[in-house]
Parts: sequence; structure tokens; C-alpha cells
Amino acid sequence: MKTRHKRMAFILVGLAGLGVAAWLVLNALNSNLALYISPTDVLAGDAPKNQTFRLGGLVVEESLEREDDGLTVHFKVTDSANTIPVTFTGILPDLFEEGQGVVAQGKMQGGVFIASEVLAKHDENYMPTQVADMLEEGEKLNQQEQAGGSATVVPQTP
Amino acid sequence: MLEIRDLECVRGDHRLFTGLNFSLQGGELLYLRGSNGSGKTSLLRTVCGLLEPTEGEVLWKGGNVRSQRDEFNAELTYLGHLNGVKGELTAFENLQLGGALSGLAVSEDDIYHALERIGLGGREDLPTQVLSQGQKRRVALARLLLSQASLWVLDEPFTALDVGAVDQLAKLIEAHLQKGGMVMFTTHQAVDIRAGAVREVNLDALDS
Amino acid sequence: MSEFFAMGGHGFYIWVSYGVTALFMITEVIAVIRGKRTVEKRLARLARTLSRSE
Amino acid sequence: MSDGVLTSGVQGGLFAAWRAMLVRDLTLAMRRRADVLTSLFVFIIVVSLFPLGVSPEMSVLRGIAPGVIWVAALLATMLSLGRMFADDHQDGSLEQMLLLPHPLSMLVLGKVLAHWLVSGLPLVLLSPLLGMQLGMEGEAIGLLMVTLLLGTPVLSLIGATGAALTLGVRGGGVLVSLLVLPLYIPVLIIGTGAVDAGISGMDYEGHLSLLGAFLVIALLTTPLATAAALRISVE
Amino acid sequence: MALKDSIAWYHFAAPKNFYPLAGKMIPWFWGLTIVLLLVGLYLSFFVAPTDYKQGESYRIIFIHVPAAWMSMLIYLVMATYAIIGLAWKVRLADMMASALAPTGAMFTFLALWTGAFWGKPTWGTYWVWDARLTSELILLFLYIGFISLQSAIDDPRRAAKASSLLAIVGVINLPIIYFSVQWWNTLHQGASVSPTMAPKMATIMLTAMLIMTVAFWMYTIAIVLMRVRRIILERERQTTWVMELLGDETVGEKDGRK
Repeated sequence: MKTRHKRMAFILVGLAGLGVAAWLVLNALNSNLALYISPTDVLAGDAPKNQTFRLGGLVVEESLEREDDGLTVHFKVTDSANTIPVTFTGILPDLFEEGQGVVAQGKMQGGVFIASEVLAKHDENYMPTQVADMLEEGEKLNQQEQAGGSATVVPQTP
Repeated sequence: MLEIRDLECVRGDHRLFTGLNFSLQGGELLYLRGSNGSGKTSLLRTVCGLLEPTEGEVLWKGGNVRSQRDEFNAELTYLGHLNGVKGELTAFENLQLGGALSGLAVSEDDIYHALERIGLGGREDLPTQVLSQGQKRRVALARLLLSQASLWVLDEPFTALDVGAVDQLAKLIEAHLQKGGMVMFTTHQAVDIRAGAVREVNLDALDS
Repeated sequence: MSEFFAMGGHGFYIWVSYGVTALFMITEVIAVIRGKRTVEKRLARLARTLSRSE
Repeated sequence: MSDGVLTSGVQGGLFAAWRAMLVRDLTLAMRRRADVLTSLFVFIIVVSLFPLGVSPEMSVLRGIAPGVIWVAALLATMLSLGRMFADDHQDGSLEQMLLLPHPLSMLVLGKVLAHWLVSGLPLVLLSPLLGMQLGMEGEAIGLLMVTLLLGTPVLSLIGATGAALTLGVRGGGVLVSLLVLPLYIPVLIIGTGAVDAGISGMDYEGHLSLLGAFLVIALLTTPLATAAALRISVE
Repeated sequence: MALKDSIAWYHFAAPKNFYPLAGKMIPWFWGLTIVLLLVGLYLSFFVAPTDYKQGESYRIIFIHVPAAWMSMLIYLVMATYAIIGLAWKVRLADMMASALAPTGAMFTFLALWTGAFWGKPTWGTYWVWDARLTSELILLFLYIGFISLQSAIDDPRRAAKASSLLAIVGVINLPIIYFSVQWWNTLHQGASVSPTMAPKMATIMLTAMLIMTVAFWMYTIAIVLMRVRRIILERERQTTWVMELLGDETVGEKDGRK
């Protein structure tokens, strides 16, 4: 084989390999390689049974209940399609709030997720408190208008 | 065939030589001289392409050896300070595998014959680690007998050899030169090699 | 003033972060200056001995 | 100019050289069995120590089994990296290897294959035994073997680059672990992740295809990097 | 014009010519660093308002994100110098690569450290093994590996080559760090600033963060130039220009004492 032919062969093999690698990576990205599992996946049976795993999603508004001992809390986690109730005993992180992202580690027990650790997940938005308040006001106005029957308002995605 | 152009070699902080020029044609012997540390080994390794020259280039048939390694290596045999002989393998295995690796068609008979000629008859099947220093060197030299390369680069090939073996190697080099091969070598021993054209490069004589 | 340093209760985390960052950067600067000075001194001594021997 | 007489050229092809390299390294490994067995024993001993050190309770062991076996495989591989090129470097065979009329990266691939056959494949074959020792079940053991089968060649390939970079370097043994470890971490995470996912009845296809991707990428890139590192090491 | 430029590059690629140039540039970059740091810190603590969600603890972002960006940028630049050094045998490129590594390692460590001290009050944990954090930790190991390999090999030429090769192999980690928050769901937030989207930060917060980033950048250039001057002296110590330079300095010193 001439050097040029050899080089061509190497390049071809390299390109083919890159193609295979890219295909495999894309294939992997579509499936589960995540830090946490969403409620929908849990209910669909895509979560480990009798084993600890991480559940992630948003805390449902007005779902937080504290027991009298002050440590045990109940709340619900949603991915806007499905919801799972969670029980946790311990100190919640400061950023834990209704409507906020959360990642809980624990096990499913009879339809309830018993968490041993709860971490707060925040998003990439940063703004001053006043601006946030104003936005919230605006949203409320929007909702009122919507209730009033205005068809032009586009609903805000969460 | 082989041409050295403006070669410079630096090891660590030390510039061994610079502005080195010479060429070598078929049938010519190059005797490389110089005191300890003058850069003989470095020069030989640079010619082989093991060391990258800091300046200048080594040309083989007009092209830089570093850009046509496979073609150049097919015509090169290098014998360094280290024998490149595996102690766990027998002399026979060493040569057989060495031949297969360099893509030579050598038969078992060729190998036995070469070992016989180099004075290792009867020891072909011993692991080379039980052989003496000189015998190990002979195993490495047996490669020259099997080699079909046109350029031999030999770094102190006569060390650890007895008088008989030195003679034999000298004859081997003479035969190779007569066939139109090229040899570059360095030695501290006085050896009598009759060759058509002997060139001498003295590294001490260069100003660095 | 103390309110500023308290940082709404998170003062510890904020000041440790900023403190360690400052510490590392300052240490790096000192280390580099010192390193260069040592090298200069060593090489200057070398230069002196060489010029003397010439 | 009697060019023709001498330059009869290379007759055997690259494949012959490749096979010779493989045969050579396998023969050497057979003649030096003690070295090979050492890393295998390390693998077995590390895994066997866990029931003694952590807890003999099967439910506990079953949970950590994939991780333990993977970590042990990683350590055993790391232990065997030193001898991949060191002997050849010392006795001058490496120089001769660099002067062969074939692409060095291809020869490296042959050497890595030999290394894997000697120190990676036995780990794969032994893993079911150790898995059972830690209370793993049939299907999980199968999955463990598959991940090791895909993963250990990656360890050998990356390890070859690390070993070549640290040839003839002071404290090379420790250094090679330091260089190789960061690149081993993803393999370890995905390898154990796949088995864990399988045990808990989840989809592990993504993990396996990612391991496959690692293998392909390593096959494409590490021989080149290793060859370059070997050339640097003899300078 | 192009020819003139290339000649200038060629000229300053020689350590002998680069050494005085770097010496002249260093004070300017220190000046920029100090001014930008002061402005950036003032904006960070006194102008940027409290975040609607995280309160005051978000102020760690003003050093965390710049440090993380620098950790990746420095690696990229280091690998580029490594390629230049290997392919074109430019000695200065090798020296720049080895001068960049310690600062890169420092910023990687700082990104991890400040991240941990930000994660505790917000997430509720110092550390979690998600893709972003793990890949950044691997980056730190790569920097340490580069530095160790270089210092373990005695011959500077060989050391530069081997560590350059390692740096190039490690580049594969950079896209993994950068895209990890998109590819996998992580505890780490997504990117607030990205080339393709409008920033998801209030303008004043963004301004403070960008000024701090530029300040870190200037700091990096200043400290790396200082370090590379030391490396140039060390590696060129046998040359006459270094001898003359230092010989003159010692003469000056003696005169001063008299």
C-alpha cells in the first residue's frame, strides 16, 4: 500500500469511528443519565424499587405541611404532569419554598416518597426583589384579565 | 542518499554540535569520531529519527526522514547501546519475532544459520537472560545478518565482543559495503575495515 | 455596618468564599515575585562566577 | 548504485507485524506469570476484603457490589500499567519498535490488546465469581460483565497513554495514577451506573451506549497519543 | 501589513525579545486589574441589589462564575499553546503553557471552593456528584497532572513535549464541563449567560459579574507574564543575553552598595 492510500484508509476509519461515537453519544443522551428522576418517570416504573434514588421537580404551591414536632414536613413534588407526595424529617435548606425546584433523596414507600435528604435546586434567573415583585403583580393582573375572559392573553409557561 | 543538513543538537542546557553537514552514498562507510559527551550517540539517534533535531534536517533520498518514517525505517537497521533483546525469549524467538515485526521474510533456517554464523550455535533455545553480555550482543548483531536494510547505524558495535567476534563484525560490515550498503558507526576500538570509501566526521573538530 | 457583614445571615459563606479567593490570589502574587527573585539571584551568582573565571 | 539488491523492501504487511506484536507480548506475559497474577490477586483480594471490612450482610453488600468490583478492576488495571512499556524501554526494544516500518499507533494498538487480554479479560471472566460473593444476582452479574467487557479495554487504552507519558520518569508509578485517574472517572461512573440502573429495574441502554462511545473514541485517539508519547519518551 | 504583522509575531516569539516586552506590559495589566477589581467589588456589594430568591448569598456569583470561566479559558489557551509548541516548536509557547497551569489550577480550585460555599446555603449541601461538579473536579486533576508531569521530567524540552501532549488529550473535558448542565439534569443551575440567549440576570448584576471576570482575566495575564519571565530566565540561562542581563544587574547592585 502506498503511503497516500494508507493515509486515506486511516482517515476513513477515523471518520467512521467518529460517526459511530457520535451516534452512541446521541443515543445515550436520549436516555437516562441523570442526577434525579421526575415524578412521571417514577409513576411509570422507571425508578428503582426498594432502593434509594433522587426525585426531582417543583414543590407544589400550598402543599407544604409541617407536623407539630417542627421537623417533619410533608409536601408534593411535581413535574407539571404528575405529582408525588414526599415526607421528610430534618432541616430544609433555606431556599426550599413552594413553587421552587427541589431534589430529594430517598425511597418510595406505599406511594409516598420518604426522603432522607432534601436539596433545593434554583434556576438561572437573577433579579432584584422589587423587579420580581413587580413581575408577580403583573402576572396577577394577567390572571385576573384571563378570568375576565380576555382571549388575547397568552398563558405564561412555568 | 543520506544527507545531513545544518544539523544542530541540544541536550538539556548543552549544545552538542551545530551546523553539521555531510552526506553518505551507497558503499560508503562513515566513521564518527569524538570524545565522550561530544554527541556521537545523539547524532546517530537523530539520523535514525529517534531524536528530533533542534535545527536542520536529515534527508533520505531527498525527503525528510520524519515525513517518510515507514519508508525510511524499512531501509534502516539501528544498533544502539541497548541490545533490544528480550531476556525472557530465546535467541531464536527474538530473531523470529524481530523479523516478523519488521516485515522480513525470514525462514527458520535463515535464523538458525545466522545464529550459527554469529557463534551462538547450540544456544538458540536458551532464554537470552542466561547468556553472557557478549553473547547477548551477538544476538543483537545477528539482526544485521538477517537485515535487508541498506543503511546500518551502529553505536559502539564492538563493545563486549571478543576478538573473534570483532573480526566477524568487521567482515560483515565490509560485505555490506561491497553490496552497496551504507554504514555509519562509532567506536573507541581500533578496527580494521577495508572499504572503498571511508568518510570521517569528527565532532570534536566542529566548533559548537 | 454589622448588618452589611451579616449578609442576611449568609455572611459566613460569602466572606469565606471571598476571603479564600483573596488569600489565594495574594499568595500567588507573592510566590511568583519571590520565585523570580530567587532565580535571578541564583543566575546572577552563576553569571558572576563565570565572568570571574574568564 | 545497487539500490535493487538491498531495498527489497517490506514483504510482510502491517497485519503480520501486528500479530507478531501480539504473540510477542502474550509470550512474554506467559513467561512472567507472577506479574500478571499479582494484579489479578489484587482484584480478588480487594473485593474479598469488603465483606470483612464493611459488613457481612448480603443486603448491604449487594448495594455496593457493582461499585466495589469496578473500583477493584480499576485499581488492578492501574497496577498493571507500569509494565506495559517499562521493560521494553529499559532493554532497548522500544527503540527498535519505533524504528519499525509500520505506523507506531497500530503497533501500540497490538500491545494494548495484549495488555487487555492478559490483565483486562481475566477481570471480566472473574467478575461473576466475585459478584456472587457479594450477593449479586444472575441478571445483574451478566450486566456487570458486559460493562466490564466494554470498560476495561478503555482503561487499558487510556492507561497506555499514561504509561507512555511517564516512561523513565522519577516516581512514574504514582504519577501514572494521577494522570490516568481523571480520565478513568467517567468510565467508572458510567460503568457502575449501568449496573445500578439494571439492578433497580431501570433502563441501562444509555449507559451502555455511552460506554461504547468511550471505547470507540479511546480506540481512535489514544493510540495516536500513546505513539506520540513513546516518541517523546526515548528522546 | 500582514507581512509586517507576521514579522512582529516572529520577533516577539523569541524569548529574548519577549522578556522585556512582558516586563513593560506587566504594570499596565496590574493597573487594570486593581481598577477593575475595585469597581467590580463596589458594584458587587454596594450597587447590585438583593436577589429576589437567594437574598444576599447569590453575591458569591461575582467570584464563582468568573473563576469557573477562567478555569476553562486558561485550559483552552494552555492547550492552544501546547499545540503551537508541539507543532511549530515555538519555545515561548511551551513556556507560556507551563506559566498558565498554576493559575488555571488555582481558579479551578476557587471555582470549586466558592461553589461549595455557595451550594451549602442555597442547595443545602457543599458537594454533590453531578455532572458539572464532577467534570470541574476532573479539570483540577488535569491541571495537577500537567504540573506534576512537567516537574517530574528533568529535561525541559522533553518535559514540555510530554505535558503538552497531556494538555491536548485533556481538552476533551472542556465541552463536557460546558454542556453538562444541558446534557444531563443536574443540581447545578443552567447557564445564566450564554452566547445564544439573552442573559437571565438583571443588567446591574450582569455588569458586576462581567467586570469581575475581566478583572480576573487581567490578573491572569499579569501573573502569567510575571511567571513566564521567571521561566524564560531559567530555561535560557545558558544564553548570552540572560548572562549579560543579570551580569549588568549585579554590577549595578554592587555600585549601589558602594
